[in-house]
Amino acid sequence: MNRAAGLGHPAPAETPVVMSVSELVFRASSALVAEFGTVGVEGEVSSFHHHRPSGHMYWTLKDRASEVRCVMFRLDNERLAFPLEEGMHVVVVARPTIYRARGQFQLEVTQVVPRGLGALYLQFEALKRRLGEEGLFDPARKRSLPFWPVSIGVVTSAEGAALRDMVSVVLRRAPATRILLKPVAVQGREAAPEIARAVRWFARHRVAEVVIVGRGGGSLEDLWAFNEEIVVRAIADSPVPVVSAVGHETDTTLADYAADLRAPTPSAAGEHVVPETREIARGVVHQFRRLARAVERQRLRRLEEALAPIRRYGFRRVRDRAHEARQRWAEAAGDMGPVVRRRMAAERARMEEAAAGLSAPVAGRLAGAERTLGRAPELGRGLSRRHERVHVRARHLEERLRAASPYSILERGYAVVTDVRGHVVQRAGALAEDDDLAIRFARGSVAARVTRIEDEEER
Amino acid sequence: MTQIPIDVPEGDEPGSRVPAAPDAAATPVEEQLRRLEAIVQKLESEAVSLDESIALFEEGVELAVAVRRRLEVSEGRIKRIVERSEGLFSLEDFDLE
Amino acid sequence: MTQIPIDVPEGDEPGSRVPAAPDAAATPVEEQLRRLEAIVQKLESEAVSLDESIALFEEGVELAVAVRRRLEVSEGRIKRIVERSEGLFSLEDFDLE
Amino acid sequence: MTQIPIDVPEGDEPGSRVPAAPDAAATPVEEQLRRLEAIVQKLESEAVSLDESIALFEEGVELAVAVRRRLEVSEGRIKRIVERSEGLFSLEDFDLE
Amino acid sequence: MTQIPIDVPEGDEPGSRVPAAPDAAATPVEEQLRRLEAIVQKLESEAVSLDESIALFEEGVELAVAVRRRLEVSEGRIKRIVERSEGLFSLEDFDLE
Amino acid sequence: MTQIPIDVPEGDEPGSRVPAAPDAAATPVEEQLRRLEAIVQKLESEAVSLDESIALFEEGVELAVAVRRRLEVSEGRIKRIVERSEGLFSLEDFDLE
Amino acid sequence: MTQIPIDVPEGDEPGSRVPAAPDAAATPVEEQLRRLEAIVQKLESEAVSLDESIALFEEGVELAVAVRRRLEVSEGRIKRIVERSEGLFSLEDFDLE
Repeated sequence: MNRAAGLGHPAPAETPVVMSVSELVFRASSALVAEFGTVGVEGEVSSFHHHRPSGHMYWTLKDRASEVRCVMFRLDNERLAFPLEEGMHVVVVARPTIYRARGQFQLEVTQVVPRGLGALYLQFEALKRRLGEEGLFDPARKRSLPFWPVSIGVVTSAEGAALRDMVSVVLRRAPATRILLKPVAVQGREAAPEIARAVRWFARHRVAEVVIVGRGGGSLEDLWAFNEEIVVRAIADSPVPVVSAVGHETDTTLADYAADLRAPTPSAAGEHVVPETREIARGVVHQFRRLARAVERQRLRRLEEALAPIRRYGFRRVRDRAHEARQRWAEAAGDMGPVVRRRMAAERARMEEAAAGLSAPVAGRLAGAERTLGRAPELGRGLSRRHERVHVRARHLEERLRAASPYSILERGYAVVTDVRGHVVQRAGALAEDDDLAIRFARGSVAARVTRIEDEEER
Repeated sequence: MTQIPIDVPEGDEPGSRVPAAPDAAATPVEEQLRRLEAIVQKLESEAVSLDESIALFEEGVELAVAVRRRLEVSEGRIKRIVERSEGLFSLEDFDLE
Repeated sequence: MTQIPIDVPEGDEPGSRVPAAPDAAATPVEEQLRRLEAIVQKLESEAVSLDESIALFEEGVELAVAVRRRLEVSEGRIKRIVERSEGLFSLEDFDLE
Repeated sequence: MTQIPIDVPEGDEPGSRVPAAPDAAATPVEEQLRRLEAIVQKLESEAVSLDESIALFEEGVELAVAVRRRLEVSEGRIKRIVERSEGLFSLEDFDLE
Repeated sequence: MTQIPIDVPEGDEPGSRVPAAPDAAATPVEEQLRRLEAIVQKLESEAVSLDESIALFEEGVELAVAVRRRLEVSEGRIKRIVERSEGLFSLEDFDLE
Repeated sequence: MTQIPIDVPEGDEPGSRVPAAPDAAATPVEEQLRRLEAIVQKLESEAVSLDESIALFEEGVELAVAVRRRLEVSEGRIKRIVERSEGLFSLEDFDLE
Repeated sequence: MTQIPIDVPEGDEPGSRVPAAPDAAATPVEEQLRRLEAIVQKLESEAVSLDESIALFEEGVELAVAVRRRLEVSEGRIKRIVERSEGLFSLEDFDLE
């Protein structure tokens, strides 16, 4: 209510800027970052809560007078070197910001250091930044580790468990590996120079293909030698690849940044440095068998390739071709004979048939002619009959003529008197004296002359 | 000799008179025989005067003689033909010889 | 031999005249035979005079003789042909021998 | 041998006469056989005279003899071919031997 | 041996005659077989004279004999190859043996 | 053994002939196999005469035999190498260590 | 031993060849193993000639033998470096207690 009433009053001195809530929160937050950047803040941890689903951590940092909300995101809190607990006195490295959703002031924590180590930590951060800017931690500088080194250099304490762990892992994985140990102090005042010297020694003598530098876990002070510039530089300068294996997984030293590989523990270093040779051995055996199998398969494939065509029809076809040729030959050769034979027989038959037809017509004609000629005697028959008939008739007529002869009466003594003209004289009066007469008797006749006329008509 | 027209008795045809004897040589024997027969028949009938019958008879005799002569000639011819027939016929076939 | 419709001239009368025989040598035997046969028939008919029949006979005999002679020649020819036929034919085929 | 032109019976065209037989050796047997058959057909027709038929017969016989002789020659050739055939054919296959 | 040009039955083109048989050894068997078959077909057609057919027969027999000889050589070769094939093929596969 | 040029069936280019088989020993097996394949394809095509196919058959068999012999030699070589090395590569050696 | 360039089967880049194996003793094991793997893969692929496959096999076996030799424990021990004067040093056996 009051704020609403207040707003209603005109501003006496200057006109307030009206902005949205988000704009205000944003601008306030920006102002905070500009004012403070990253700061260390000391206080006591209370209301600690590790939010599991997100992995972020939330707590309140307080002293006698004030308190402030803290958030540490998962990516940062994973690197915490120790577990945070209720009531712990710590220095947090953080950026003061405002949580936009609530407009709440808070610290975004990137690192937490126990209260007493705050100075060391800041020194660590400063050196890290300087060397980092110098490029010592460039990924490009990092050398790759040999796949399967024959010799491994080890820079660590001769007494610690770290060496034992490392050696046992290495020899278990690669029994044929030679481990060259350069024992050094790993804490105390002498530690850093010794470590640096040992690293350089390996760099100079090249008796190992890779060097492991490390020790077991401990407090930040215990591990401090590995944060010393001299050690970091020795590692960074080594032409022989260096593997760092310092403390536990959560302990990060500058040596780790400079090394070509950071192993979380000495045992892990042993695992990284040599391969599991048993597997290689198995692999080689396997490869050998594959080789033998493959070469045999190739050989068999060739054999199959050589035999497959042989089994194909093409080769059998030679036989079929030969058979076909044989068959064609047999058919053609076989057909020839009967054809010629038939042909000859046909011609012969034709000739014989024609020849047989030749004689009959001629014989028939000849016989016909003979037959007709055979009728020739009939010529005589007709003639002789006619001749006979004429002859007989003539005789007969002669007979009859003779019988009818007027002279037959003369046989009885009569005579026929004819005048000179041959006329039968039937009347004496038809004659004159001295007329010549002919008197015909039955046999013979005489010539006579009229001497006297006795006219009977007058009688 | 005068030709006396003779009625041929057998002839059915009304005009079948015995034809006047042509030239003997040219007349077939058969015609001569026919005339002869006509003459004989005429002679055999009563209706002929002696004078006629004598004339007919004379003619008949002449004819008969001519026929006989011609038959002789014919036979001679046949004989010659038969002799030339190279054995095809013999004279017996014709009651000749 | 079957009847050959030969030279019976176009005239319908059966007694038509036998055509005069042509030159024998040039005439086929068949024609001579036909004439011969016609002569035979003519001779047997009544309508021929004796003289004619003698003439026919004479001609028939001449024809028969000629034909016979020609048939003999033909047979001789056939004989020679058959003999030269290298066994292809025999004289029996022709009732010759 | 005299050549008588023969009408080939089947041929309807006036020009289809059997050609006069040329030199026998050069003539294919088939042609000789055709002529032979034409002769036979001609012989079997009525229109041939005896003399012609004898002439045809003579020619036919000569042709038949020639054809037979050529067939024998052919058989001889076949025989020799068969004998050289290395067993491919036997003379029995050809009714020879 | 005389060569008679033969029309290959299938070929319609006028130029598709069987070429005169060249040097036998150089000719593929197939060609000889084709010629042989062409000869047989020609022989089976009517259009060949007897003399031609005997000439064809002679050529055909010569070809058949030659082809048989070559087929025997070929079969012998196949046999030897099979025998030398070290078990790749057996004579039974080839109906040889 | 005569070499017959073979057209590789798949190859369309005129130059894709199977090269004549060079000295067998110097030729890679693969080339011999290719030739073998070409031979079988050629054998399966229509365009090969009997003689050619026999020559191809002979060559193919010789090739197959030669390839098999070479593979046998290779087998011996591989066996010897394997036997020589086997002792080094028994797994037990490693598992025991 | 002849070196055959091998195409690593998976590699698509033209440059991804297995580098020719240098003197075996001097070659890093890693490279030998890589080459061995490449050889095996090549050998297991089809694209190798028989001669190549045998050469690859021999090389592979040699490589495997070389790798195998490295597995043999000669002096698998821990040595402690003891520095002497002037950069000299000695190795002393070091026993882990």
